[in-house]
Amino acid sequence: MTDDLIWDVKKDRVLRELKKGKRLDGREKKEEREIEITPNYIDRAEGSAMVKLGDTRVVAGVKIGTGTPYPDSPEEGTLMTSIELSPVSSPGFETGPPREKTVELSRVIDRGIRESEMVDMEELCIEPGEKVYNVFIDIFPLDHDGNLIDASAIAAVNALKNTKLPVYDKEEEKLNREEHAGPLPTQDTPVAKTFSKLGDEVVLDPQIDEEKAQDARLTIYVNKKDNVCASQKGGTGAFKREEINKLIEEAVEKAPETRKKIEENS
Amino acid sequence: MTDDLIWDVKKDRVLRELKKGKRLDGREKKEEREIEITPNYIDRAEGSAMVKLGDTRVVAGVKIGTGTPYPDSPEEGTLMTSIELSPVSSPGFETGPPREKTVELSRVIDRGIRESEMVDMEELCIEPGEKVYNVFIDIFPLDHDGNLIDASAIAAVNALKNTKLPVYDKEEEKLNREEHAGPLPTQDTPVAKTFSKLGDEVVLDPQIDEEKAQDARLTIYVNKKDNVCASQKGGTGAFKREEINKLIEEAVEKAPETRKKIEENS
Amino acid sequence: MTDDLIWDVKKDRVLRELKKGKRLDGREKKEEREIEITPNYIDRAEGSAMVKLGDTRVVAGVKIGTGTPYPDSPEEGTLMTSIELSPVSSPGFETGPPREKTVELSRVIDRGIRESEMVDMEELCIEPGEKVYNVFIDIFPLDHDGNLIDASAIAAVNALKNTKLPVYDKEEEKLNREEHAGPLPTQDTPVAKTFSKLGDEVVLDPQIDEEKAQDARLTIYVNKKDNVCASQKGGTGAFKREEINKLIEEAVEKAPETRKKIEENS
Amino acid sequence: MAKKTKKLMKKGKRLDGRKPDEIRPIKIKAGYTKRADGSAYLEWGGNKVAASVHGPRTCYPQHERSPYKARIKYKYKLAPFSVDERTHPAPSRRDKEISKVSAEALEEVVFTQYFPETTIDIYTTILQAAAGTRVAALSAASVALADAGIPMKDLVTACAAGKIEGKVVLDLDQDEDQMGQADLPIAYIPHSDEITLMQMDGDLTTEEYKEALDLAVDGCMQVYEEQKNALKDKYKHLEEDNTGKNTEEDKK
Amino acid sequence: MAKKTKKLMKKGKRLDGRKPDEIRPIKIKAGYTKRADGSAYLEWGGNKVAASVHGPRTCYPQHERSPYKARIKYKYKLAPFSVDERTHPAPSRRDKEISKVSAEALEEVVFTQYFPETTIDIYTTILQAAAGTRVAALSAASVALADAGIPMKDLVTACAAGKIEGKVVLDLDQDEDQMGQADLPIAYIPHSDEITLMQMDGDLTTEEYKEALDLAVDGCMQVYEEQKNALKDKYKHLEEDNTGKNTEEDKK
Amino acid sequence: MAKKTKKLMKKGKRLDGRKPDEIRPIKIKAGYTKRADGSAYLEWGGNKVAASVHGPRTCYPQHERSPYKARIKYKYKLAPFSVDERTHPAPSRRDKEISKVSAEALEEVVFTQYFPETTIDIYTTILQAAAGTRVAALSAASVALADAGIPMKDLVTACAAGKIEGKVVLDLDQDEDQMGQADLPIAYIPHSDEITLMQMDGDLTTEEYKEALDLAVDGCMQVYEEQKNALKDKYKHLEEDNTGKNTEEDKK
Repeated sequence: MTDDLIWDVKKDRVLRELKKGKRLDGREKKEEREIEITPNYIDRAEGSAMVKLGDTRVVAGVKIGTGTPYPDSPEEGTLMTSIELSPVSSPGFETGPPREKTVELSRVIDRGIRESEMVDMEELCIEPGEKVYNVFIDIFPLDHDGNLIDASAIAAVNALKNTKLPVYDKEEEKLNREEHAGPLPTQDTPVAKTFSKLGDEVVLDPQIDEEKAQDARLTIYVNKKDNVCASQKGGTGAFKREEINKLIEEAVEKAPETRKKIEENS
Repeated sequence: MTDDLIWDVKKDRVLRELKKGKRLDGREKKEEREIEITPNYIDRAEGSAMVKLGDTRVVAGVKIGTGTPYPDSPEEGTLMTSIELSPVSSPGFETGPPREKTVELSRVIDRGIRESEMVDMEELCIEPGEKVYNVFIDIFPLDHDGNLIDASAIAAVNALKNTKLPVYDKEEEKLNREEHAGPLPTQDTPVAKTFSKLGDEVVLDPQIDEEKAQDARLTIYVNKKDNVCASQKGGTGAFKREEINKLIEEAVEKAPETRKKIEENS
Repeated sequence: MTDDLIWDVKKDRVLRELKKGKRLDGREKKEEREIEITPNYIDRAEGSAMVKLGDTRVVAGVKIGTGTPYPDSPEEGTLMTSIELSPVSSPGFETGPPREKTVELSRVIDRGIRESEMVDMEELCIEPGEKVYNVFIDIFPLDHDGNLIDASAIAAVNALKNTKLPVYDKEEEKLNREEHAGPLPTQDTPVAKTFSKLGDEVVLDPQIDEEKAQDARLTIYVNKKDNVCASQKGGTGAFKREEINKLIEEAVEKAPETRKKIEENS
Repeated sequence: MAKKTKKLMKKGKRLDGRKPDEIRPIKIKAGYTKRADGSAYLEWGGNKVAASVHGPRTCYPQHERSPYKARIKYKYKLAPFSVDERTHPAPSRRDKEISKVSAEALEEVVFTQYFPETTIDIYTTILQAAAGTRVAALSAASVALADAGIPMKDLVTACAAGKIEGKVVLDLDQDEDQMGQADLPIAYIPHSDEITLMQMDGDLTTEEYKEALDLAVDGCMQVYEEQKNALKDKYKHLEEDNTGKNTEEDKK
Repeated sequence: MAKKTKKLMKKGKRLDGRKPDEIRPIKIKAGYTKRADGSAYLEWGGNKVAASVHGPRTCYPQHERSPYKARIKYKYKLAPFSVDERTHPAPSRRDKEISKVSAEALEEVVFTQYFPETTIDIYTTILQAAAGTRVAALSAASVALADAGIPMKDLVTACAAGKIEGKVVLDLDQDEDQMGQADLPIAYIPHSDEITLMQMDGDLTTEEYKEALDLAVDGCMQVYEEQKNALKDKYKHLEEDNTGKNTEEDKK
Repeated sequence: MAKKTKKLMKKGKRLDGRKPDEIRPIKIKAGYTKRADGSAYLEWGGNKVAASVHGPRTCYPQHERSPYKARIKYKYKLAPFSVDERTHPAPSRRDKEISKVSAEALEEVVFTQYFPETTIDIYTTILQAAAGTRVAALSAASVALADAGIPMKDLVTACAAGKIEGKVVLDLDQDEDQMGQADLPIAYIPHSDEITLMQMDGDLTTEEYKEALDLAVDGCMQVYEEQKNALKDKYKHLEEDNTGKNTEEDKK
């Protein structure tokens, strides 16, 4: 209750300032916060990254396992992306099984990775129909100051790019994590750009106060060909078609810089 | 609360009319509502039926899978019956894991199918001890106007009778749903008859208002030999022995007509 | 609420009497209640025991299954200890998935069995890397009058000592429970001693009123070499180092008598 | 019903020597568990069952409370070690169904209207299972309710009849249950001659069904005697205790 | 998007004969379920969907209640038999995501402020799935809301566009969905020309994206007509019924 | 304790060069997470731990509230990527046990009676695990509590001792933990010289146990210094900030 009241007050302030053309933290409407990437942050993971996007901080870790392939793709490995919205990063999150909100985030982040065909799934086949590599991408936010999607996407993609595949020991029928068979085969670097709509205003890379005040959200995932490989609208508000068309162009324009940053830090 | 009050009022009305020898919808006490069966309602299921029993409407779908047999019956397929009491069909139902009420319904419907030995489980063995067919019967009520048990039993039995077994491709180790190996082998057509006891009165095929007002419920499942193959008393009330004996006779008397209807529509 | 009030009153009484050097049931501070062991209480279990510790009553049953070994110990069987705090034994327990309290008890009882290396896990290997025996120890309290840990440990250890391993039929690939391959190979008899601290007083083998009133709890598990093989402090209070040192000595002193009792009744 | 085969009757008697209308040996103790408001322990054939009652006590969650009466809640459970293959700790579909029909079987006799806003919680656990566990649990639960001092019109008593080798018999044992042709467990109120639980699996003609139902009621009456004896025994102990204590007062 | 290959277009037409900007046959019935406050049944291509609305009704659990408005809750579910491999009864991650974005897609048009402290519960089930299930369910749900008499600014209507063989087309069918290069489902408010749901998978240039979005809006307008017809049909029946019943009164 | 073998000590030193009574390098930062009321980040040997505190805040569910004091809730969790085999996201039995004893280890020092009806929620996550995670998490949690301004009698500090190759040593590392003969983690209140958490696995004589306990307390005192430094560091920053801002005022 009290919490709701505080947010209403903040929301008013966010909107008042935006109307004057300002964001609370002084950024331009389409200006993003600074990105810091620390690759290989977790030694025990096969790949990992710590990403700071302003004060938002996220760790992504990649673990490799093995299992049987899905019946309809017997020659491909599998990939699963999960985010855990732990109360470590925000007082508003709760422990327990993943809710709709968490599932949506996981699936949006996953979608860009999957649809850009970033990971060459056929290279993850050990024995057709019998044994393939499983790639688990787990994202753990440490501080939620807004725009978990873009920060998580950077972390996940960077972690995949520094992932080393452990050797599968066919004799022992298990992974030998002491040795690797080379890097995880990747062939793209998808980048997510998320916009918040508040009243008639749209901002890029929303800070938490903006995110809480937003009417709607739009995420555009861009692949290395400058094409859109995934998108997702969220929130109870609506977008005009012209708005969407414009935001796609902006996302496509902004993505390459972030892609470069991810690739330089891999 | 309000809901409870409304039901109390309805219950009074149901009982008042029954005392006068009438049911709210004008039926005789042992008169059933009309049955309409639409077999093969769901193309993507291996077997299916839509059943209307008055305004109660139920869909049953049969899916075939494969798996390892149970250790104590290595040469038999498996069969599982589930009903989902979705809020689609009634404001009183809730989403979530199945509660006692849902489980009871599933198991009562299952019991008649199983105990009549309607499906020849040994014919469902693909390779003894290794691979058998799994038969999943799923029942989904679309409108709950009373007596889900009988309507569901008709739908489930009809769906089984029009089920086609997909070919198991031993090379690929999976089902080929484009081709079938023939119909599911069935050898009986069990029929459930459910009675509601309200005060001293007993009615067949209760409408929802009667069901809500009932003290106790009795279901008698009859096989093609005119024998009882399953029964279940429900509700907090009690039955006299004479009542039970009479209801068994009535169920056995009424079953053949329903059986004929099921068989004609298969 | 009412319940809490009653416990507060009882707690005062327990402490008042303890200050005078008395326990409510007349025992000395370090005096244990009488132990009664009925081995082989459950015919259908591979091993079992009913244990009474004063009015606390516990049944432990051992079931044997088979499965694949853990990848990191391909030549060892597995062992799992679970306690179910069923409302059968106390009005304060609830049904549902195990909570922290239940999990702690299970793990404490398990730890002494595991760390004493009581069961020779390598003898439970049927085929290295492929098939091993699984030992399930399930503990079911029937009456909770305090100190479930010690009573459960006695029951679990006694049940293990009278467990018979069923023959694994390699042809049929399943257990033949009609024949046994001999007793479960055991090589120790660990004993748990649990102390309650109330104010500045410490008592051994707390009765339920003492347990409810306690500030902290200390369990010391002693193996046949008179060494400590596991310990666990519980409760929100604290222990002084000198207290702990003294309680360890007392546990080591008291354990052999209980061990003898367990062994005599196996 | 299942397929194994083995001769189950010889010269009109069953493998364990029982006559067709005889129940297995039964032993009931009322007041077994100190920490319960009421309790019972029952051994019947190879079955071992513990039942505890807590309440009437405040009903949680709140939305389940009734302003008119006590709720009857009943949990039936197989202990993990009670059968050949260890059971999973979570309640099975079978457990849930039995719990529901057993709760319903008891409600008719309890004066629930005396305890609005409360719940009467009944927990039964099968420590060892040997066919007929649901009727064993229910018979124990009924004694536990009486032991808790819950006002009831009568005890509910429960027993099963079945069919083996074409013949209707009482109280199937493990082998008979596995190889038999029908099983008909019921719960019964002797006082009013009413059935409050009835399930059936197998294949029975109308006549066989009636015969089995009558036989099951006969079985219930045999169990009923044991239930009453268990309660008398407990009462006797209490009486003796009282007698001992109150000698002086009694003389007045 | 996936890998199977098969020629999907011939001479500018699709395998089922449709033109690129044509939707599959669609049939909607309002007021399908007696026990719901509002309901609809929809068949669209091979999809079969049932949608029911209960409410506005008191919102539980209490902490989800808003003093300012009704909550919109939406459940999307695949029936176990709706697809090739039987689905597990618990909601999948996909079900949960679709439920969330669908609830959000409807909120914009509902006058939720009229019903504080309540919830409007929308349940949709896919009885048979054939690509485009989420837009089918949402289109049915919108009709069910109107059928329930919930005041709304407009119907929400939904349709998907996609890309097959390098060409942007409307309303992918099962084969096109499996072998296509992109899928872009949207929900749309005709009245205000606004998008309330938009997801996208695949690979689209900026220009293709815009083209697909426009095409999807065209598809929505086709669905919108069917939604309105369904509601008119129901209203017509009611009118006829009334006419029948009220003949005498009408004459006065 | 487990079976792998490898020489763990050479010439009185351990493989990583530590002496028997030395802890691994430790680094603590207070106030790591902006969105928490209190927080800490800790690296200790190969362990990386984040701890956040929210509260005191209203306690839910309501039936857990105490009119006398704040509840202390503690969650210990291994991040899925913190160990070799990815962990399942649901809390394991081990997680639950550690959470329980850790909550109990902290309660003694917190003035919970100042905050009736509330909960103080402590969340700790092991981002990277390298033996001794529970004492690392607890040491971080204690700093996070202080950082949240929760009034406490003292910091709780935690460390483990163990036995390798027959010798009692402090703070086992990963290899020592896997090949050692005993592990004895404790939590300790320096101010009152009291133990609030103690668990033990392995095989220790009475004398070894006492020795290990004393050594673990020594380790705790080393950790305690780092905990206090972390808090001083944060305070220093604040002070500097204040000095900067308040120059004018300070001159008055």
